[in-house]
Amino acid sequence: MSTFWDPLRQRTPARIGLDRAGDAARTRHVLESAEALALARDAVHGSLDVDRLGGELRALGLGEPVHVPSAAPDRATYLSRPDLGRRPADVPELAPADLTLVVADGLSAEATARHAAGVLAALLPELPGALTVGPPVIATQARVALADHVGAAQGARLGLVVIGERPGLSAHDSLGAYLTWAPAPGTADSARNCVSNIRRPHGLGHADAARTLARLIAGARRIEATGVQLKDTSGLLTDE
Amino acid sequence: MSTFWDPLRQRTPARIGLDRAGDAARTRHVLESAEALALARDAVHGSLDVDRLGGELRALGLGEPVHVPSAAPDRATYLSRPDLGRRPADVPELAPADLTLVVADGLSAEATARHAAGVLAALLPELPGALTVGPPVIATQARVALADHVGAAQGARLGLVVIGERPGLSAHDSLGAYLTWAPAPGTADSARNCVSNIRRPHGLGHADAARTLARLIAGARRIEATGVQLKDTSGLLTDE
Amino acid sequence: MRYSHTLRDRTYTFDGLVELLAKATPNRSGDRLAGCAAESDAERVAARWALADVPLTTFLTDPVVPPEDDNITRLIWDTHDGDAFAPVRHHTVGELRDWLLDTAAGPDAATRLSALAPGLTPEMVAAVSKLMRNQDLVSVAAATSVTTAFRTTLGLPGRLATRLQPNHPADDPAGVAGAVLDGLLLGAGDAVIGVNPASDNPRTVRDLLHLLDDIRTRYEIPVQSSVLTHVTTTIDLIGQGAPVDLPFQSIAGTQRANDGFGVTPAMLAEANDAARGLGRGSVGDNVLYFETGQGAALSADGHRGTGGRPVDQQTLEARAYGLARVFDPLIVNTVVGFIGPEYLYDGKQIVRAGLEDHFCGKLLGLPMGVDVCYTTHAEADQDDMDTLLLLLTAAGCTFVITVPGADDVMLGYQSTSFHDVLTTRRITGTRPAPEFETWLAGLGMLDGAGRVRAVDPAESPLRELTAKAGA
Amino acid sequence: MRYSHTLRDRTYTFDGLVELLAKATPNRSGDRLAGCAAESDAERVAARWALADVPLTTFLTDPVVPPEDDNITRLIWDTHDGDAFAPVRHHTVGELRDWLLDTAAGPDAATRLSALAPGLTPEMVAAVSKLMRNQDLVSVAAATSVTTAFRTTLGLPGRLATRLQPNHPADDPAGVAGAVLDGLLLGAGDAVIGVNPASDNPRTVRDLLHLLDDIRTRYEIPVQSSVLTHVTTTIDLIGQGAPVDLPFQSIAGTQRANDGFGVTPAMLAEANDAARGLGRGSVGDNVLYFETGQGAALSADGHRGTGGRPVDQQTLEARAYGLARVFDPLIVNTVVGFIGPEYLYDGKQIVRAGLEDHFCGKLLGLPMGVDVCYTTHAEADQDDMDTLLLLLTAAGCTFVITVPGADDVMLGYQSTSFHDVLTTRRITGTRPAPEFETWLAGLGMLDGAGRVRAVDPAESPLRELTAKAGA
Ligand code: B12
Ligand code: B12
Repeated sequence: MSTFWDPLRQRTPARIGLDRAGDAARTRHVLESAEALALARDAVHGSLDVDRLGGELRALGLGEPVHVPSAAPDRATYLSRPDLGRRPADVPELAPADLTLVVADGLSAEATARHAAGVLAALLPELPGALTVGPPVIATQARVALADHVGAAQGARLGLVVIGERPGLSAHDSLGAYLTWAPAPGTADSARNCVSNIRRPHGLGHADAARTLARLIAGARRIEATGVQLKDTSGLLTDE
Repeated sequence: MSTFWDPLRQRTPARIGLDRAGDAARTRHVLESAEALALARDAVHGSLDVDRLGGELRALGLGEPVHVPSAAPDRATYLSRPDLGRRPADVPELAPADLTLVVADGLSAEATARHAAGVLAALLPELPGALTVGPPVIATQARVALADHVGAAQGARLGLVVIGERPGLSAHDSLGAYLTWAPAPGTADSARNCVSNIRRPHGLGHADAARTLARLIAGARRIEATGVQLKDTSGLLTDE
Repeated sequence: MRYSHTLRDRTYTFDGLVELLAKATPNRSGDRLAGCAAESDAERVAARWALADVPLTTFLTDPVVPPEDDNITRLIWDTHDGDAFAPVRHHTVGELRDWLLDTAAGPDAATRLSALAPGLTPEMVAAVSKLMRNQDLVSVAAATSVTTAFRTTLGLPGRLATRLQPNHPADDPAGVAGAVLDGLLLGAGDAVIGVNPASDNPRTVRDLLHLLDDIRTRYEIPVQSSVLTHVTTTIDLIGQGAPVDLPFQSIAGTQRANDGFGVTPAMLAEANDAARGLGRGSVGDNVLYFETGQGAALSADGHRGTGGRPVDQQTLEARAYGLARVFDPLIVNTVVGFIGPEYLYDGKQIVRAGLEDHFCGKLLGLPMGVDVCYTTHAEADQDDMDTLLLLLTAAGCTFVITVPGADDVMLGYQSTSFHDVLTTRRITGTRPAPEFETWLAGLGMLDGAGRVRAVDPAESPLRELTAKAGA
Repeated sequence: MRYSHTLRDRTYTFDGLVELLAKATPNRSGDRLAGCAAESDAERVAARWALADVPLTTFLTDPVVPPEDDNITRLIWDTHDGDAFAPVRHHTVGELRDWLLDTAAGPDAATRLSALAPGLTPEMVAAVSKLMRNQDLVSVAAATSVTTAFRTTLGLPGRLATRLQPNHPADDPAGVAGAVLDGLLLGAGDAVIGVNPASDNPRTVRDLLHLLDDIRTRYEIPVQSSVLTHVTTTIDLIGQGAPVDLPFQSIAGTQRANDGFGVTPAMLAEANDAARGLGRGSVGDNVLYFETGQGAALSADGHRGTGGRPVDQQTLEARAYGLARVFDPLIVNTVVGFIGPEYLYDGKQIVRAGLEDHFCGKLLGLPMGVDVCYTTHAEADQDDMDTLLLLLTAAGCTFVITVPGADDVMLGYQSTSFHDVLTTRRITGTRPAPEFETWLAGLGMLDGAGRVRAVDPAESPLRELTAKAGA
């Protein structure tokens, strides 16, 4: 019976075709889920190896990575006080740049460790030469909006954050990317764009994610905005 | 309609005759219960004024009261670790006595503060002159079984603990009394007797409690035991 | 026997069934106190994987508490019915869960589950419950049916009965009678009218027995009464001709814990015989009433098993049911949140334990009720009780405890109120025990839809109920 | 206006309705984060006493969020129906609770509660919910009936519908179709088959709309579909002729929070008109689908009210329903535990909030569903979801979200599974929407008792469902 589902399971990580025990799922599946939950909770509480990631980001050739901890001193505070995760403990001094790059742990340091450098490496060649890019900022205990402070400090026209999405039962290492025109503290989420579920094997690959981001960046520069507007007006976003 | 219940409410503190809203109790009653819960929780967490109680116990003329803290360092530990509340942090050095008296906070320091001295004052005159009584021991963060250690140290034939019972919604100050023959660490509860719900107005008064305890003490000395056995064999326990 | 399971890169090992069962248990303060709880979610999951693979026959050879030290283990083993066990004999614990859920969803579920009961031991049932989600516990319990009877018939599908608990801090007869009246006017008491006496003075107990029996006979109420004193006192009082319907006793899951309560299986048998001998039942002759509760064994220092290891409190609780069922009681209830936060810390733990206890008891063939309750020192409130009461009703719980305003003024804890049960019965469409329902209807206390009407007590046929008690 | 109440010797004062409402709310992490939670149980009780005495008319004159800054307050006030309000006009908040419980237990409850709905404002409903226990919230919601229809009829008594949520992290059509097949085989999808697209690329969204519409028409399934992209994208796609059944939008309880979501009432009206204009419904023409959730306003920094004070998240949530009901949506659901522990810390808070949201929505006249869910960073697990699912079913919840194995592989959270709903339907005796049930029966998917049979998918008439999607 399970062979019916095998080809479909190649196409989705979803828990389809679970065997039934009466109306419920069989013991094996219940234990698999309980196991996945225990491991996903570990992923939430894991911390980012800043030195190691720094090494990978240094190789991008954008200058020495800068570590910016958020105002949340530890993981427990981070989880209960998103407001603290949204601002840096200290706003760093950074040379001006057109594009601010923030690499943040978010809710899954594992995601950031696995995918951040790869996505950025794929993205940089797709960017127009005229765009100056600041040194990568590594933000820890961070939320998306922390990048608004960094971008404002850099006087950037665009802010890009790549950040660990919250881990689910099946994906502990999913990365999200958020793009903000004229980043400044207080920016609403409706004024950003998002590319999500960057991971392997079932999510968006690094190259695909980079291409989408490059198109969004091009569109944002054209209309000088991100957010609902960018998608609304841009035929560019329809795939080639 | 409520006048029907008024005479009965003189006879019981139970929440009888609550008005209905559909099948449920009316808002007023729901709020009364929520309020009582908030106050009862305060009573659990309240602490005993040892000095004040010491003054009252000194007046019993049994010698200088001795304060024995349990092995539970604070209230939170006390609530989660009954094993620690069952033994003293240090076993006190005490002169030998036939009857060990322990006054313990238990789950309601309020009960102990209000009723302990009164019950003991009423009890002492009822005791046979031959029975030597040790100085009152004030035990804090204490459970019933802590007195077994004190009694054993004193070489006592009988241990009597009065202790705050857990507070309910309507009674925050109910005292229990537990009597143990030949107290020693490890005594089972089946080898004790209990007189409970000592409080006013609806519970057992100090004098009644004292009389019951005096009868139990007399019975225990006769059969040289307390517990299930004492009640089983003793016609004495039937009220006069 | 060592058990082990590897999760990611780490191998967890468990030294014997006792440790394995404890580590597979949902997080619980009492098991932490006993020092047998899993140390992490990962360890707990590993234990569950390993437990799922344990053959059920292991429980027939590998004692959780050694039989040589423990009369309950001996009782469990002696009364195990090998024929009833046959349908699941070759299964593991994990497969038993699947079998139960399959059976619950299939035809003749109640019959098949009842037939299995004598073939299951408490340890098997405890083990499988540890692999079950709240939903599974409700689902299988709802499909199980256990019926007993004395003056009312309990456990019928679609019914939710209540114990009316009219406690008084000084056993004042008028006070007790007042609470009985309140409860009857709100449709409570069909499982039992049961008073905990504040005092253990036998005369007080006898007076309370007469008080309740007078009320019952005066108004011809099809109910049974119980005064929850120590069973030895009740046995004596039966000897003295007191009107005893249901002897009561608190019991626990090990011989040592029961010693701490001053009770032996022989005493229970004696009480059972004595009360049956009175022939006071009208529609049945189940006569005993037991209470149990997770944590009671540990609190009596009677919680150790094979190798001197602490046994988890849920397994010990199921063993108390193994003792109870030998006596075909009329009713059994766990006092789930009664003892305190050192055994069940908060609303979540109380809800889970309540569902486990109900499931285990019912699956073992007991007429299982629950005292849906908490103490003021636990992290719980009436919302948690509402939740548990509704869940248990969905699970087909035989009865729950009810006290005026949910506030027991003598025992110092909060249970459910008469009103709570009226509300729950309405939401779930459940009804009181049939004999009692007929009596309520006869007194004009039910409306067209069979629900308890709000009445002016001064106009009720019961209005004089408290008069004889001196109020 | 200052409110105050004295408990024992201490007087607590509350500076205005906003503070009073917040302090009267059950303990909740999001209100602590916002800085408006009560500081102790005693303060909370004092606030409840004071709130119980507030006349309902106060809510018509004393804004929680000032109308001059907020289009939702204006909408709420403009659409308030004074005639419908008449039965409770002279009541306080405390009396409203009693009125609701009286009415719920009386004759014609559903009719009387429906008639009241337009007379209640979200703030009144939020206020009364703060005085209600879990049981009260279930009891009144269960007596309330709200019916809507498109291709299925939703909200009928004794029914529990589901959203089938076949999300995929890369919007792979075969992956989505696989999950749709799994859900249909397990009897899910009668409220909506609704995909959250991982991407917001309009072409991806259009492709998904076609995928779902093809499946629906091919198998003549009486269901509606939705692709949960931003409403502006859906409006554009309707313009381009895409097969849109239900435009979707997340909404919140203040203008500022909705600005943060990039949405205005005008956009919602436009989407409503556009989708109704398509006339795609067969048994009804309710077309919008909204999601809401406690915490969304605070997370968008749109949670302040009169005097710049933080408004508690539950009151703001009820205000989102005030916005929703203006558009007669087909379905609305709170995503109760979806956002995270900073708003609802643990299972207890999620359960309570789920019951509040369901009650408030239904009482305001909405076809209310719930995403019974939690995230891995919250202190909750599947047991809590089992509990909430059963409670909501008892409360007559319109629909819940279902995903394969309760695991949303794109949104990163746990909801309920298709199996969970089968189990809950069995326990509670509830059934799917009638049109969908007929379709299931027609395909031989139901057994004699009307329950979804376990079938070999390879033998099912739906076995080719995924073929066109490329699997
Ligand atoms: C909690 C409790 C229990 C728990 C005890 C476990 C625990 N960890 O607390 C459980 C559920 C196991 C229990 C069982 C019984 N209890 Co009890 N219990 C209580 C209760 C509600 C609160 C006690 C309290 O607050 N103590 C204060 C704290 C600080 O002390 P502690 O050291 O933490 O707790 C110890 C004592 O409470 C003691 N204890 C508890 N019950 C009893 C009963 C007797 C007779 C004795 C001697 C000791 C005893 O055991 C605890 C652990 O060592 C009281 C009612 C009340 N209002 O006090 C009834 C109460 C004390 N119990 C009572 C009875 C009758 C029993 C049983 C004999 C019932 C039965 N028929 O089997 C059994 C067996 C007790 C035993 N011999 O071991 C009666 C005693 C009547 C009397 N005057 O003799 C009381 C007053 C309630 C009642 N009226 O029914 N009980
Ligand atoms: C949590 C969440 C939300 C929460 C955000 C509140 C919060 N405090 O976290 C709520 C429920 C309010 C929400 C709402 C919406 N969300 Co959302 N959300 C997510 C989710 C599940 C997790 C995000 C995460 O882990 N972030 C990482 C943490 C560390 O960052 P954070 O700083 O704590 O959280 C911020 C971001 O998550 C951001 N955010 C959340 N959603 C969205 C959506 C967009 C378009 C943008 C730009 C930002 C954004 O808001 C948070 C607070 O500032 C993702 C799915 C995923 N796998 O990532 C979808 C996701 C990001 N959301 C999505 C959408 C479409 C929306 C809505 C636009 C839906 C709608 N039609 O109205 C709304 C409106 C969002 C807005 N403009 O404000 C899409 C984005 C698709 C895309 N590629 O553009 C995602 C990928 C899910 C999906 N595929 O449907 N969302």
